[in-house]
Amino acid sequence: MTTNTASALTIAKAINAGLRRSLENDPKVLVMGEDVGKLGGVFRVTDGLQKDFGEDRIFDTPLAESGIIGTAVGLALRGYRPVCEIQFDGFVFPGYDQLVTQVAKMHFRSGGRLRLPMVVRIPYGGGIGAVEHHSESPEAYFAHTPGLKVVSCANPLDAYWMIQGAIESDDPVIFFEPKRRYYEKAEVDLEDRPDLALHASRVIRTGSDATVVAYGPMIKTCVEAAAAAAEEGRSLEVIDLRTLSPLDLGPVYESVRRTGRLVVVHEAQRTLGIGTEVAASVTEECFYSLEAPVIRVTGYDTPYPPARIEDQYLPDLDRVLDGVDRAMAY
Amino acid sequence: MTTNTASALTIAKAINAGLRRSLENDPKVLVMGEDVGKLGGVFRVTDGLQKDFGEDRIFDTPLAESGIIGTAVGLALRGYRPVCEIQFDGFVFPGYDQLVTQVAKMHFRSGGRLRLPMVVRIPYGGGIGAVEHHSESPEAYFAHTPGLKVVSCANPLDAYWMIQGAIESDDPVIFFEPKRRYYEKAEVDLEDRPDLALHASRVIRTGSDATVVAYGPMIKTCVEAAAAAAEEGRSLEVIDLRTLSPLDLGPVYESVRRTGRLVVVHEAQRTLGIGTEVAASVTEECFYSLEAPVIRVTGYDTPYPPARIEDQYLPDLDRVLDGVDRAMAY
Amino acid sequence: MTVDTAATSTRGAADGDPELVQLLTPEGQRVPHERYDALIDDITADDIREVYRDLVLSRRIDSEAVALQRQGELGLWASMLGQEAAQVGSARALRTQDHVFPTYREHAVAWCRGVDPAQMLGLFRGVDQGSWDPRENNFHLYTIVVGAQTLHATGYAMGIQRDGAIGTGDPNRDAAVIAFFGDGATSQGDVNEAFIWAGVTNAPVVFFCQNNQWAISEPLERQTRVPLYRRAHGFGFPGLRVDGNDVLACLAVTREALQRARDGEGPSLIEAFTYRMGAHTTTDDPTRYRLDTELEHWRLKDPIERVKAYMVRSEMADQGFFDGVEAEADELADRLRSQCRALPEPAPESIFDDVYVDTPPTLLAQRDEMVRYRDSFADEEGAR
Amino acid sequence: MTVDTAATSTRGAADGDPELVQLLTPEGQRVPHERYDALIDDITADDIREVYRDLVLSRRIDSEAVALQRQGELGLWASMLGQEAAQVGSARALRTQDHVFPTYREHAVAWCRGVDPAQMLGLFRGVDQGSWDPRENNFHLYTIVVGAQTLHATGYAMGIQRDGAIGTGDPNRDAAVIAFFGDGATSQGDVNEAFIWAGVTNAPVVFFCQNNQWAISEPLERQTRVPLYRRAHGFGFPGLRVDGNDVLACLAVTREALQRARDGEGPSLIEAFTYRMGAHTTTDDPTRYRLDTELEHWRLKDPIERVKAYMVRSEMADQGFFDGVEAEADELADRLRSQCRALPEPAPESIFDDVYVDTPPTLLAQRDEMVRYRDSFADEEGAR
Ligand SMILES: Cc1ncc(C[n+]2csc(CCOP(=O)(O)OP(=O)(O)O)c2C)c(N)n1
Ligand SMILES: Cc1ncc(C[n+]2csc(CCOP(=O)(O)OP(=O)(O)O)c2C)c(N)n1
Ligand SMILES: [Mg+2]
Ligand SMILES: [Mg+2]
Repeated sequence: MTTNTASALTIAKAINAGLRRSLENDPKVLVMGEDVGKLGGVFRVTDGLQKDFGEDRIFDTPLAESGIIGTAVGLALRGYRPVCEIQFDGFVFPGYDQLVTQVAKMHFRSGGRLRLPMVVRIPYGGGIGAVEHHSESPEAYFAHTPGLKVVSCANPLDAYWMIQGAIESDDPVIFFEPKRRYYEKAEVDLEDRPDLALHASRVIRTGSDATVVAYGPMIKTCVEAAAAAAEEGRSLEVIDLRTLSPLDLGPVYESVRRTGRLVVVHEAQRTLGIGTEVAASVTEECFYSLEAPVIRVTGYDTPYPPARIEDQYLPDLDRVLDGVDRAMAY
Repeated sequence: MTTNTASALTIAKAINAGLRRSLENDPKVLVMGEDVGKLGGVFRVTDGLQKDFGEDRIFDTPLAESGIIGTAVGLALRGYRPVCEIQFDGFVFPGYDQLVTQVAKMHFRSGGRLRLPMVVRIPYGGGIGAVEHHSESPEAYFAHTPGLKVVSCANPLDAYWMIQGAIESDDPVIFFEPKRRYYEKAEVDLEDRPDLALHASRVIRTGSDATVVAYGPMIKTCVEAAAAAAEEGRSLEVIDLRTLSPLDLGPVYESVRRTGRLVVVHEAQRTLGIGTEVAASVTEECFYSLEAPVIRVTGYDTPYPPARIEDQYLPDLDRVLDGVDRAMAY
Repeated sequence: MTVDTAATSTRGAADGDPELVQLLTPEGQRVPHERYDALIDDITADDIREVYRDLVLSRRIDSEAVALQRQGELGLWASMLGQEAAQVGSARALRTQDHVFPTYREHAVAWCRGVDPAQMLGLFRGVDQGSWDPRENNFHLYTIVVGAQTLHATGYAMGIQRDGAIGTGDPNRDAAVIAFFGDGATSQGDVNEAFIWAGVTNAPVVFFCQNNQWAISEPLERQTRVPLYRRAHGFGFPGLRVDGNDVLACLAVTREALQRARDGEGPSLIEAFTYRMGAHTTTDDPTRYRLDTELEHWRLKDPIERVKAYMVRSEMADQGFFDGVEAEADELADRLRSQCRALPEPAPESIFDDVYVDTPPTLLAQRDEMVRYRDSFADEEGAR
Repeated sequence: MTVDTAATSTRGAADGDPELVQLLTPEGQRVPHERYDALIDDITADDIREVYRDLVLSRRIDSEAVALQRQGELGLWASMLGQEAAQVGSARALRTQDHVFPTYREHAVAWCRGVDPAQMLGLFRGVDQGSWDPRENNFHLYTIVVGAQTLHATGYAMGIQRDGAIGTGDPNRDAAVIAFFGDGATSQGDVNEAFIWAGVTNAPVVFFCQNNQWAISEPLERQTRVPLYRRAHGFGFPGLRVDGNDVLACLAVTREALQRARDGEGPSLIEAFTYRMGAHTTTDDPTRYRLDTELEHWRLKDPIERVKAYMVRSEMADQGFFDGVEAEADELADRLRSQCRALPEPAPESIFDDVYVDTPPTLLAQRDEMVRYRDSFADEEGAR
């Protein structure tokens, strides 16, 4: 562990550093999207990249998401590794057809002959007081789509290494970035790559009374909830899924077999959210271990609400603890 | 029950008759899509309508699904009740943005001031030996979207009445038609409207050993499986969901409380398919009644395969019974 | 096969450019126009004063909203500074029965349509997602997904056709639709599909593109290499470029296009050549991507100053008039500030209210869950 | 504002129409063309014979496939009957390093690129979803979602730019992309976005639209009210209409367009005016929507007959040659029939093989589940 290669980075800066590293390592890596050039993206995640890597590799596209994804497919077929930025979660849908009918299926369609090593970065989630379409959590739409891989980072270290892992992947990866955590800081060692696969979940806090599973922006919330619970003498195990497709539920099964109770937390609407799959799969695998049904603490089955009431929509520390209470009540 | 108003209709003809009835009853109803005019649609579901209702009400659109949905939104805002046909399941995705960001949210966005009484008909599912994109089951993508209502008919009677109910709905409805069952026939009374809401599930066969839940094309399969099981002395209750969003799980809960076992069947891929929500919700509601985890008998988490092996992908009678066996084995 | 790229570059439109319809120069000189003079020959000095008032008051709404955002009263604001003439000119060409589909930036159009300025703030304050009734002023809700509204506009126009509300010659019946969108939006599939639909159906819709030169940080060259108005020709309908900072020219060309639509002659595209003087929105920092010199250049073309100069020059108004409008603007701003703060906060349970016309039991159950959960805190508090 | 609708109607292209590039009349008369003669002045009688052979053999593949579908050997077939000249002409303009993005109907292009005809059948037989390696012949897989491939083509062309493989003057290095699509496809957002991208980036891509007058049952008028080739001008690149049943004209205009692309001069649109002589696919019944007279009219413009007439007229070939090609076609058909029946059936477990490059444990578990389930039947059978 070399502390001289560590620096305190926000998630946004960590992704920037990860992109930079990938761009340096592989001349085939490209960054494309709306406003990713001079502006550095509306969240500045691509800040400075165009200056350093030129307009051929970091380029502003016309304002059309289907075009972004569709031309990235062509670039990938030509041997490039495009990293597309979708400006906000709610704006991925014009590109959805290309993602579902082309990106997800090209490898399969070709009998394995073609590969699409491309990444689609999507800042997602709420809690930033934004207007409509800027606070959504569309990850389940992608996790339901065979052929796509879907991940979400929750801290600067993962942000830095996972973006590199996604770019290295020969499968297309949808990379969800927890936008309301963009500016949270932590020490990141820029050299010492953790020995953890891109598609692996991780226990980030051990506990014995109940298991809490989350990802992305809800990790911080759940960790704080676990700390609060600890003060009240309740021991929660917290697992960061990290990968939403394929799911890596091994650590969750293992945990639930010990705790017997599971709460799964996300911002997205409940029906058919990621938590639903976690609930169904865990119940299949750990049927005899479960003392309670899997409790889903999620957004409601409504469109994302106006900013002034988003706090009522989004799970927070109290709602997580309430979920735990409900699980313990069985 | 007036038998003189009954006639033997296929599902395709029943939808045609239902559309015709709606067109007669309400001059605001329109039918639009690719090839719905002279050709009557590739499945002939709109056969003869243009001849009888004219080119203003039944019209062929340019070949673009976003345009179909987007202009239907405008027509609905002007007071029309457009019924859009999407030619095949796999071709709804270019229109997905309009459906998710506009159709689903317009009522909410407007604080209830605007309504979008529109229907999007989608022939779906496999088993017809077709090429790529013509055999998919994308219903979960819509059921995960608050603001849309989603239904699927499974027999001519429902086809006839449900399409009329969907058109009468002031909420937008995605209407899934089980294309491989289009040509299955049954008696339909064209006048005697059944006393069953559009968004209600229905027990279609009572039983006591286990509950089987399905919808659309899998209903026939499950009914046959139940008959086969009965011969071996096993009593299966079969429930046709009919409505996929909102789900109407009351009858399922009631059933599972009696049988203690549930198998949910669909063609769509397993992860985050409708069965996943059924499994999670039923486990929440009926935790103490369940003798076994909910078993999902579904397509696999792969793109829809080439036609020659689709039978291996699609649940059939034997796989349903195997699912029941697995549930009983707990 | 000859290359038909821009004779005029995308940026080239200068005053006096034959491709650019202009009736009022930046200096406030009314210049004659063979075709378009006739379209505004009914405009009186009173009308000009009204237009001036619209320009000034809508600008004040806009600048006040920017200030309210700075003060934390709004989460965001998309300023229309610099685009007042394009908006007021086109809006003043509308008849009551015409229908408008805006983006998120058409505050001056909203103003001209009679939308209460306070209602424009709701979305940006985060208390709602659009608070006016689109049927009241025939002004649709703001649409944020770039380009989506152009298809709605086209469909609405197809409805007007089916209602027989075009080509009757009755000025109170024949109706048209106007769809607003930006230069960036022209790259979206939806906008091009709207062009296709409109062309094929001959729908009574006017596509009004405010080319403000920027889509956030992207200059026009990232969206097209030829002037945008030419796009229309390939779809089979007329397109033209107008000086978007010239309110009279915008009025004239939009009147013509709307009347064509109402007469059953089909769609048109208007490219209003203008400039976004402010940031994209209040969260944007344009110094990262554009030069002050460009701003300076456009400041000289200010859409309000030229009307004022024209009015003074032709003695349509005296200082008293201008002071009066200024005072009215101050009052409006005052009122807006207090109205903004008084906008009702949404009730948490309202999340569930308008998801569906018929709220299903599943959603009612979630509402109950929320209420019960919140009540549990009240209980705790009560217990203390 | 003047209405710029079709001077030529969408259907109007007749022989001799100045808008239509034609080098060979339906009667097989070679007509001079100021611009395009030069583009095929290297074409020898040998080349013409090769082209004729391509036309006949690819038509035979097509008709044989229709027959195979009738016999139940294929689930579906999309016949290209009538479009051979557009496809062979454009394909023969390609260089090895150029890349092709087809729809589902470019069988003659596939043939010219060296794709084994049996491989064209896999998709339609339902044994795979595309069985050739696109990198081998620089011929991408068939794309079924209408229009999607035009963006892939444009992106690929952007890759060529980045590789520095344009404008070097090296005929073995400079490369271009050709994207095929139909008249109906021009309505899709994706196709228009491809035009935008290509225009803005000046990508080396040729958009080759086979306007076969129909999109299933919809005549061209449902997609546009002006000739399609004009669409290009609004996006800032050249577009032209060529007689799509004239293989020489198609060769000439595609050569020009590809060379422009390879030289770094950017995209072009070619509208090949042709006709779908058969049904949309084998499941379609065109008698429901179109008249026989139209078919008769187009039969007189057959793309093969005119080449034959030209060859006879100019003594490029004798009966022996034609008989030889016919015999070759018979052999090809024979071979295709048996190859079709011999196409390997996919293994059920292959469903799981190429979902991902790295098959995840979740999917391996599902494969195991399938295998165990199938084995349980084998056990039962074995037990009997
Ligand atoms: C589909 C979609 N993609 C991205 C965005 C984010 N976005 C909001 S405004 C904007 C630029 C719009 O530019 P333009 O159309 O020129 O309109 P302007 O803002 O200049 O008025 C972008 C990229 C969006 N709202 N919708
Ligand atoms: C996105 C999409 N929508 C619908 C279809 C169904 N479909 C297949 S071919 C076709 C017509 C295509 O017409 P055109 O582009 O003219 O090509 P052609 O078939 O005439 O060669 C349609 C509607 C599809 N394949 N993809
Ligand atoms: Mg702009
Ligand atoms: Mg066609």
